[in-house]
Amino acid sequence: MSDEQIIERLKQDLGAKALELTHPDKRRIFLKVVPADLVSVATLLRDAYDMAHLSTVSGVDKGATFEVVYHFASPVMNLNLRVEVPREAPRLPSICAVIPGAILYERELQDMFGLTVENIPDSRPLVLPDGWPAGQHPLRKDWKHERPPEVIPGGKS
Amino acid sequence: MKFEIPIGPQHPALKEPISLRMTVEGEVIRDADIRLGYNHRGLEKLAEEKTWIQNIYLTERICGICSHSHTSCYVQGVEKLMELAPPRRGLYIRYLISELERVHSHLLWLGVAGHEAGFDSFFMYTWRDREVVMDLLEMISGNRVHYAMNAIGGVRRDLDDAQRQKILDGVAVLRKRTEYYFHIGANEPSFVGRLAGVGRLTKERAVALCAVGPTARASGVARDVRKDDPYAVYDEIDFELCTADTCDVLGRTVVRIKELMESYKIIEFIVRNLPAGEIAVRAPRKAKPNEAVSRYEAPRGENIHYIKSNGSDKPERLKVRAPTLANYPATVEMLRNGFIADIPLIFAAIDPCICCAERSVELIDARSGEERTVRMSDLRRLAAARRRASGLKGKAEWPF
Amino acid sequence: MAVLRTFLYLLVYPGLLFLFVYGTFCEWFDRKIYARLQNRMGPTHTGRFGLLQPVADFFKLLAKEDIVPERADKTLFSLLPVFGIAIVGAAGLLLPVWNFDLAVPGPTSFPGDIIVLLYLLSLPTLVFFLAGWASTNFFSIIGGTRVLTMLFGYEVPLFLAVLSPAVLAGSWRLAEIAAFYQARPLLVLPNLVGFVVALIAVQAKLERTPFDIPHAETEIVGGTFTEYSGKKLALFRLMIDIEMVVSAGLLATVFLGGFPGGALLGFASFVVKTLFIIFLLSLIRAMTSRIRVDQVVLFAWKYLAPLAVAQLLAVILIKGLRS
Amino acid sequence: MLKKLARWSRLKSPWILHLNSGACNACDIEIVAALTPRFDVERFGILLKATPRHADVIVCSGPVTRQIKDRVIRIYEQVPDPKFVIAVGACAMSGCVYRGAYNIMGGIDQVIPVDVYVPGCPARPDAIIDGVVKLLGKL
Repeated sequence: MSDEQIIERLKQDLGAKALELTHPDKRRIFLKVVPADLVSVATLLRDAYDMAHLSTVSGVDKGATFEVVYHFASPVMNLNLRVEVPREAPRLPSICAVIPGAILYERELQDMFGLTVENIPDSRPLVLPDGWPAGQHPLRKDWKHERPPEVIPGGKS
Repeated sequence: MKFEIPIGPQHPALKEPISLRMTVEGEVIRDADIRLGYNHRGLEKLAEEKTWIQNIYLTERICGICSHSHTSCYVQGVEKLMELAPPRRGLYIRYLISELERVHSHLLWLGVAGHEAGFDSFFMYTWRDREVVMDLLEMISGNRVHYAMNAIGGVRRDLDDAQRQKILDGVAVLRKRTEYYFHIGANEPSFVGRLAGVGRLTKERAVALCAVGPTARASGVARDVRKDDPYAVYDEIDFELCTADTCDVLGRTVVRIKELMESYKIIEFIVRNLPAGEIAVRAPRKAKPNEAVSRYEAPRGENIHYIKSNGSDKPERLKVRAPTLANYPATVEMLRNGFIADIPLIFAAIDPCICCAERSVELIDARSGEERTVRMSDLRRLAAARRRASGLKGKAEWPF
Repeated sequence: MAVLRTFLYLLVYPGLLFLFVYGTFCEWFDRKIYARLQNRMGPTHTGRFGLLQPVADFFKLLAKEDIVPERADKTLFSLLPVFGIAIVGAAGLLLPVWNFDLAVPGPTSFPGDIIVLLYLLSLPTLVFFLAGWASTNFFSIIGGTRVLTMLFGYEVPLFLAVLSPAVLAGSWRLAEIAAFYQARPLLVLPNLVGFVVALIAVQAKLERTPFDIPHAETEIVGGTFTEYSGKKLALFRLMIDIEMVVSAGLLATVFLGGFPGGALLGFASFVVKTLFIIFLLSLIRAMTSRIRVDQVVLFAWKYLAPLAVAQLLAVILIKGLRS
Repeated sequence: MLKKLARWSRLKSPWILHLNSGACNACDIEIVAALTPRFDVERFGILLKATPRHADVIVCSGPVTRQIKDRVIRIYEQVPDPKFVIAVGACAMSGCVYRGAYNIMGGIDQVIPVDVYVPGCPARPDAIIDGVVKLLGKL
């Protein structure tokens, strides 16, 4: 199944849903979708294109919107599904039903960006320490942090 | 009657801070709950404040054992961003170092598995032979662990003929020793008895939970980035994909020893036909706005970097996902219904590199119950229950 | 005068001082063999060949702060090490190497002393369990229960294996058993199977590597001794050393024909034979990996017990043929 | 005389406890490598112990992350009294590459008093052994 054949099949299967389909490099496809049909496209990819392996989920803070990229991988192709979420209503459907292994990446999104993922099986804090203030999300561009005061032992500050 | 035993942040079996809370009935584990975050260093936020060159040294220190794999994966992505074509000799040397690192990582893992199983002589032997690889790496790059060989656009040090001959001799010695370990690993009764049947992970669950690396390959899932998505040099080298279908720790041991033999073949191939020419090409300071996904087969599994640039000399976003993180859902799956004595073994089986996974963390559907985050700072003081569980008899009520 | 002699007898020669010195020497010997088998050097820089290493460990622990967990049962917690040392010290007295000639036996050689010795050797297991239980730490509780589960495994084969040569010799007195095998060295051969079974069972009793589950370092941290530190830990380590000496002495007496010759020669053969047995124990320790608790009980009842019973049958047959 | 004996015994058998507070485990591997046949610290009587109760010297590696800060203090309290701390590797000394990250407190000395610093990223096994010997010399 060469790259071009996969792209043709994708165009037929998705039709209007595929807002943007780019093929920048060998074995790399970027596909943009509306958040609503994220779950349906994920099931389609898993069943029809043998992309059961979700490598990871990357969140990017683009100022006005959050862009979430799902990196799917199959033995022949690496497809990156891109979803835009507005900053005011950062809501995202969870795909744990389709791919159970995705739970940890979605929880990291919640911690790092403050995106709320609906019906996620387990939404406890993940990477941040226990005493982390609630509203802070480190990977947002507008989040600044002050360095903890260093005390040099032995009095020489 | 169930109670939780905490295997806390500081534990001889775990070289790194991770906290496991096992819901235990007698000696059988009913449920696992992994809480990390002890090792999270906020690396991705730091990466956005450093330039491309500084980030090489940052990604190198994500993990001590697979340091070269993180830098190679990062540098590959940046070269794709900047549309650079590193010379062939530079690529060959880069992937020679990565294969040597795979050998050093697998030998280390064999020793740790032996230590977890209580077979200290095996630990001492494998680590004594690991010194041979460490000497080779030190000869080439000057440092035993963080080699700092990678630069954007190639490699920083060249190989002369004397070094190539030493590598070939070293590999010959190692091949003989590895056959000896294969003989021990396969049929030393107490060692095999300890490993067989421990930490079962069926093939469907391995695929569903997106397990990677030897953990998946030991359950029959043929997934290796060097074969699926061959980067740079690997499409020219012929090597087989080693899998086993016993789905347990013994299978992972066998897969890793077979991979050692494959790595020796690859190293000899690279050293024998090393092309002449330059080893690096100059890289510009800034990268035009672009994005790249680079994948790499680290000793523990698939390593993926997603890099996004915005035209300045600092990356806009660097997303690192290390292989251990992908194996955590599989670990909880394996821990269920195991024995307490098997916890370190199962945990060592995925060869956890918690500092890799620690840029982010994992928790799988542990039984929620009342969310009392057990403050395990004093794990040795926590006497969960006075009375010991009534053993395996009695109806074990399933937590879900 | 007799009081002074028995006092000296108890405290100095076969008593605590000698056992302390010889126990630490055996621990050094064991650690050195174990290290050499893994081709590393083992302790070398304390004393002549690292001979004083166990002594240094002992005194360092004595000089350390001694912590008792506040929820632990204070009296039991601190009494156990002393109790352990007393048991093992008493067991040490029963070995037949001190009373050289049968004619005038010393106070510690009486018919039936092999049974007392075996009983005293199985008491430390109870001490370990109580140590684990008293220190209320989760890992030591698990360690304690594992000590008991293992006890059911290796105890019966050990008794059978050790008693079968006594049956052949027809007496329950260690000195007589030793004399019997010294007179007829050929009869040692049929007991070899029993010797192997007893070796493995003693390895399990001393909780050494294939069976060191109760204080498995990687699984349950410190096992029964997680909470102990300072003086109590020093006494416990000493107790384990002395237990190793006494078990090796017992095996040497019963299986290798005791310690012939007068005071000096008898003592020399005692040292040689116990070191040979400790060498075998270190060999087992270096070659195998730790097995699970349930596997220990399985292994004991599937292999050790039948072998020990077969050994007993063989001995009874030979006894019948000879008489 | 007793003081001299106690001092000699402390010099000759320092038992170490390995504590990793967020390190990239390069230093941890080098610490464990120091036990293996080529470097073999058991020659000096050094044993790697499992519980803080049995240890004298805490060998820590890694910058202290915010989550593990109170664990480190708790474990430092558990070690019985004549105790020492060795910070192995640049991360344990100052946080190395991760200095300034939002989750990092800097070196180990921000949390517990440190006796000996062993530089290097990762510190070589022979450097670690040299650190322990210097610590004992200071005793």
